Amino acid sequence: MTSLTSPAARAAHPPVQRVVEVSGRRPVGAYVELTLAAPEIAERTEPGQFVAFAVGGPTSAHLLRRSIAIAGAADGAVTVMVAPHGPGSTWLAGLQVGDTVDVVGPLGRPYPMPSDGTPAVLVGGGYGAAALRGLAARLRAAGSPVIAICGAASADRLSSVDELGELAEVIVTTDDGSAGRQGRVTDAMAELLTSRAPGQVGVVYACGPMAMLRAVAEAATTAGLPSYVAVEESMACGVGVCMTCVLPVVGEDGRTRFSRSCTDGPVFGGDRVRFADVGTLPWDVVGADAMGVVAP
Amino acid sequence: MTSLTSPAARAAHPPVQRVVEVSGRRPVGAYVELTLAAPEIAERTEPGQFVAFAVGGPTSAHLLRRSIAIAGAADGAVTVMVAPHGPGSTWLAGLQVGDTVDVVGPLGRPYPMPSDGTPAVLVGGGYGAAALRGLAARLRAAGSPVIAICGAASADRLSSVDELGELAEVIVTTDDGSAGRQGRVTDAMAELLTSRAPGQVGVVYACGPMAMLRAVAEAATTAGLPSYVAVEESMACGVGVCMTCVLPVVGEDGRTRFSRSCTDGPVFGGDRVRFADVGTLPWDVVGADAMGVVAP
Amino acid sequence: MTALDTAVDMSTALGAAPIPSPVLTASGCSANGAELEPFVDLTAIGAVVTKSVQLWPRSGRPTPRMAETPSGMLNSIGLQGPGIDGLLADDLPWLADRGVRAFVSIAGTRVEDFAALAERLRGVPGVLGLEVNISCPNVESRGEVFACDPVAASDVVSAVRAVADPAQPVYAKLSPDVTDIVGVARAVSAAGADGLSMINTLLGLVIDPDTMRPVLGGVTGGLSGPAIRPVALRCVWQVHQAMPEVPILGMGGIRSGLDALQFVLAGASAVSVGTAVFNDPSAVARVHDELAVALAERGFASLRDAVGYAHR
Amino acid sequence: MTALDTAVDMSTALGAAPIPSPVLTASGCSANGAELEPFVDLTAIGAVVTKSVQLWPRSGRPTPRMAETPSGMLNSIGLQGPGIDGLLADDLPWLADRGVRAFVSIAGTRVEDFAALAERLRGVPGVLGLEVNISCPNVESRGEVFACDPVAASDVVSAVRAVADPAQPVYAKLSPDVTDIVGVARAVSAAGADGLSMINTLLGLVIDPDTMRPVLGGVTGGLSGPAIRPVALRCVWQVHQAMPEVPILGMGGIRSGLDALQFVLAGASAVSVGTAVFNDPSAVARVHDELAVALAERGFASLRDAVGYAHR
Ligand SMILES: Cc1cc2nc3c(=O)[nH]c(=O)nc-3n(C[C@H](O)[C@H](O)[C@H](O)COP(=O)(O)OP(=O)(O)OC[C@H]3O[C@@H](n4cnc5c(N)ncnc54)[C@H](O)[C@@H]3O)c2cc1C
Ligand SMILES: Cc1cc2nc3c(=O)[nH]c(=O)nc-3n(C[C@H](O)[C@H](O)[C@H](O)COP(=O)(O)OP(=O)(O)OC[C@H]3O[C@@H](n4cnc5c(N)ncnc54)[C@H](O)[C@@H]3O)c2cc1C
Ligand SMILES: Cc1cc2nc3c(=O)[nH]c(=O)nc-3n(C[C@H](O)[C@H](O)[C@H](O)COP(=O)(O)O)c2cc1C
Ligand SMILES: Cc1cc2nc3c(=O)[nH]c(=O)nc-3n(C[C@H](O)[C@H](O)[C@H](O)COP(=O)(O)O)c2cc1C
Ligand code: FES
Ligand code: FES
Repeated sequence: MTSLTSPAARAAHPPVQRVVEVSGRRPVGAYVELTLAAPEIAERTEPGQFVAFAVGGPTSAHLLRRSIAIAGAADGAVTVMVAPHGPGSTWLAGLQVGDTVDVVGPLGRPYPMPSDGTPAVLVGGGYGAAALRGLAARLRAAGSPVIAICGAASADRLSSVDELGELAEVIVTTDDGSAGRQGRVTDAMAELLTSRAPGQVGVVYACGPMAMLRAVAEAATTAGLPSYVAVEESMACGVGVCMTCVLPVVGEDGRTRFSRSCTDGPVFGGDRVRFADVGTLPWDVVGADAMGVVAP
Repeated sequence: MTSLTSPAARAAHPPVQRVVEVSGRRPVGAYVELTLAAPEIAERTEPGQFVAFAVGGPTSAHLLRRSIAIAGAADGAVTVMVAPHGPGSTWLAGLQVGDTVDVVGPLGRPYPMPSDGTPAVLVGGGYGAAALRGLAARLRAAGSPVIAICGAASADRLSSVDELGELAEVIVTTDDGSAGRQGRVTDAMAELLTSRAPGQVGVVYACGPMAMLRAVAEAATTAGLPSYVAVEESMACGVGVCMTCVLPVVGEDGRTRFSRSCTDGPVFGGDRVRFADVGTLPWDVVGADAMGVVAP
Repeated sequence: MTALDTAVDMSTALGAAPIPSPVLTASGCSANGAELEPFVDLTAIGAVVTKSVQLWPRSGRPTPRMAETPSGMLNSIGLQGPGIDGLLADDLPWLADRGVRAFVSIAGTRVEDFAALAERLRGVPGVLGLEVNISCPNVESRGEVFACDPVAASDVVSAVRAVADPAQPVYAKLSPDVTDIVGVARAVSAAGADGLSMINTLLGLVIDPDTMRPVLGGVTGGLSGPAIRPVALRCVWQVHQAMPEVPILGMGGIRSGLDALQFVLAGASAVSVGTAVFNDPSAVARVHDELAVALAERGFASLRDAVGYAHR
Repeated sequence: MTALDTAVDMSTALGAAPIPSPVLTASGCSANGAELEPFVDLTAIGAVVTKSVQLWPRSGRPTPRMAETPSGMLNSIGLQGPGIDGLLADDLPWLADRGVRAFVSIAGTRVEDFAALAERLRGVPGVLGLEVNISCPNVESRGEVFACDPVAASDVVSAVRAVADPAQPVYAKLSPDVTDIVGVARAVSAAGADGLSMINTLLGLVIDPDTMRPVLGGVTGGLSGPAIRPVALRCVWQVHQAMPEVPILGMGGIRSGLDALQFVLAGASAVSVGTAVFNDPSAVARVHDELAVALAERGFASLRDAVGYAHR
């Protein structure tokens, strides 16, 4: 199999760890958008990267860091879009202006840029759309026409539609039809790919739930388009030391390795992530033999 | 040894457990005075009782309850004076108006009342003075003349001097002389007991650190006066189920038992607590023989 | 505890003794029950597991008796209690008068002690059964804890089962501080235990940074609370896996209905809530309610259907 | 890490190998060091304890590999790593180039594996010594973990000590999941261990309330973090009490300088910071600084004076 993508390159700057103040807080539908006064993180951030928060304050029973994609990084501030889910993200979403939080970032590999002017489709699911804001801006600055597809289960779980609207043509889908067209982002994407002439889309980027990433990546690959997806795999540290966040990813040598989502990703070539094998140990992963897994 | 005191009786009402809102917060020197909207606790409270807080909120690693004396209970609100010490009390002291906290109370046995009109001396060390406010009011209402001695290491660690001043003659002492007279509460008390004619003091009440309680109780007993002290022993539950908070206390039958500070106290007859033996297992404690301790 | 309007049948049993709720107190964590009356309807819970009683009154150890630890605590109470005479005279009648089921925990330092206690508890009204706390030092074996030696543990259990009231199930309470908990479980089951209570505390230590000595006078103490929950669940899982027919009373860090659910799915047919009661005196009733809701949400018609379900 | 202006001499040793700081990473909790470079001056810490390496590259287990637990976590990574060739080709030179001390953790499923690894590590630049991770299943003994059997554990240690570079101290890493940790400690010391690392994780289990199956594919996993600190301290205390002359590298839930101090007072002459690094990537350096301050505040002129001080 020849690959449509090259592995994303490391970010230009190493991360820093800082205790920062929450300088803004805004409920957005089902989410909370937090702005953090974190100049050293903001100035290092490239689109696609994320930060990792310590949660619960000094009395916390929750040790592990929570990873959140960076939605915006400008003017010394970093913006994130938090969906309250379990205890950690609920605590984050409850932070108030003036509270402080320990954050590490920017982390992970940014989205690779296409050659200038390449038309791009960005697909964001739920709060994942927020993580595409920086990328959309950078693509536009490089002369790329950008179409963004924002999808969610319902209207209150959409994010960044307005912000992306300033940079791109935006298509909105919701599962329940409460906003935009009823259906999934992949329906909209399939339609888009068939309706446009070849060459009108040169690259696909996605951020969102794993099932969506899989569908988007498969659609792009089938259409012969390179795609880059920012995965969301369970992480304990975010900085590459715990090995909990691995996915089976095909390397440049064609061999599959358990790669860390935090330091080898979160951005991977959509055709490199073996989505169907996530959660299993395929025999052809490097080192599977030492685990007693034999070729069928 | 005949005893000058009878064991304190149980409170009239059982405790309740409620999640309550902080309705007031006021830094007072080194302390923070919190007011809680807790009508069911307030209406049940008798002087000398305490409440026990769960600390750290939903993400907390701290399981054990923190016991805090009730300083005031009126108009549906309970007031407590918190000294930030370790993680739990620091968290409590950081609560803001509108925050909620899980509290159980009122707990423990109240100060026994003397016969109406008995002149009383109240001795409060540090935040312990706050816990004497309700008692002073009740004594006054029962026609007792009240003298309150408030002591602390320094001026910022005094509490409730003004509140007690409205109900009693107040003598202030600080170790460093930064307020009132330089010295310890026991110096002031000794002076008071010698300067007044016999019968001008009929009973002594105290609340504060264990070393102070011991000194006050010994002085009172030496003077032939009954004393009641509200002890501060390390507690895990506050409600009588864990057995961590025991002290060697002489019962009405003259035998010493390991008695729970939370349910048999916190108010004990000052001549009944074997202060010198705290932290040891004297042979004559009921059941010491089963622990292998033999009479000397 | 309010009867919840979930259709789930929450009844279960300790050995052959039926109980209406699978949620019990844990020995030593709710005294002998009375103190919880303001917070919990004691007649509605599975049973009050009483503080381990010995033949004679015991003072317990000197203070400090505890240290808070991350998501847990260390204790060294030393089995303070009134002795069996006191229990029979005061605590058990108090419970029986109110219709509260008592599961009586017994402890000793010799095999004969345990047997004598079981004998004294025969036919006592309200006594549902016995929990044998074998996490005690065996004076006849240089103080080695009974529960750490399958032979000593079995000796206690068979002596107790021999004299105990036949209507009273006998549960052996296991310690996690062993290399092979399944081995101990097999031994005590073979010796006649009707069920297993697991787990007791883990042996731990905390040093006071100020005195620079161990916090507890007894140097080491027992670690309990949510911190140890994964260890407790592993023990329940392993034993249920090896002996699915042996009833298990699961405990160790249970704080919520979802925690209790994990124990049930791992193989416990009832659970005890211990240290969490110190945090929340109404925990036992709350855990029952939350467990009922959790079972209903997952489509279980009865608690019994969920026991061991994670092994499917 | 900034040199702190406390007069305390923080130098110590692993066996005969001197190190300037008593604070190390823990195997498997800092990969092979490079990822921490943005956060910590790696040359100033005691050593990087590398992720346990085996003879061949290993993929490790499928995900999910972890579950968060109260004040801790459960993991089942399955020793993912590049194998000894990769370690020798990439990681150790990277560390050596920068002057970072490496304490290399080795693992295997046969005694010969461990010996072969020790052989390969002889004289490798920057390799301070070896930590022998015997918490691995022994394929020759129905998968029983080496560390749970004093004989199997000693076999590994004596085989390693026999072929290892004499200049490299060999530490045996003990598991707490045993009835008698002192017995295992005595056995491996007699077999030639220059020191003991303690403790490895406790065996635990978490069940996912949604899938109603164990979270981890491997069913059980290793429990680590502050939750287990009292157990770790107890193990260090017991072993130091029994064998005060044997150096101990203490670990298990260390998060702050005061936590590290407890281990030192209990008998550890150096400590590893593991899971806390996931919470705070600068933890290793911070713990060093906090420990130095804590020792100074307590009037210690040197770390060495504080080792085992709680036993006085
Ligand atoms: C690269 C990346 C970017 C993300 N961006 C966002 C975002 O912009 N907004 C947002 O709301 N959420 C985002 N997430 C998901 C977010 O990290 C999880 O929802 C959160 O960690 C869950 O923590 P919890 O305490 O609420 O839940 P719990 O389930 O209690 O978490 C327990 C543990 O599992 C880990 N974990 C659980 N779910 C996830 C997950 N989906 N991803 C990573 N770790 C997980 C947590 O870090 C923690 O260690 C992102 C995740 C990744 C990996
Ligand atoms: C009856 C009573 C009344 C009290 N009244 C007040 C008051 O009015 N204002 C105030 O500031 N403090 C009061 N205290 C002391 C207060 O309970 C402790 O300062 C507090 O529990 C310490 O918790 P921490 O988390 O800050 O410290 P930590 O030392 O971390 O506490 C750890 C554990 O030990 C227990 N503990 C530690 N010290 C004490 C102590 N002195 N008393 C009881 N438990 C302790 C805690 O409950 C907790 O379980 C009172 C204590 C008692 C027993
Ligand atoms: C303060 C305290 C006292 C205890 N006393 C006893 C006891 O007397 N007998 C016994 O079998 N277990 C005793 N235990 C152990 C508990 O019953 C239980 O097995 C253990 O604490 C684990 O459950 P938990 O984490 O829910 O507390 C005690 C535990 C605590 C915390
Ligand atoms: C994710 C993870 C991976 C680990 N991998 C290893 C390992 O490869 N070899 C080893 O000896 N110990 C390993 N351990 C155990 C740690 O080195 C340490 O002994 C244990 O976690 C206790 O310390 P802690 O509580 O500070 O983490 C690992 C622990 C964790 C959490
Ligand atoms: S989250 Fe720790 S290695 Fe990726
Ligand atoms: S604090 Fe629990 S019995 Fe007194």
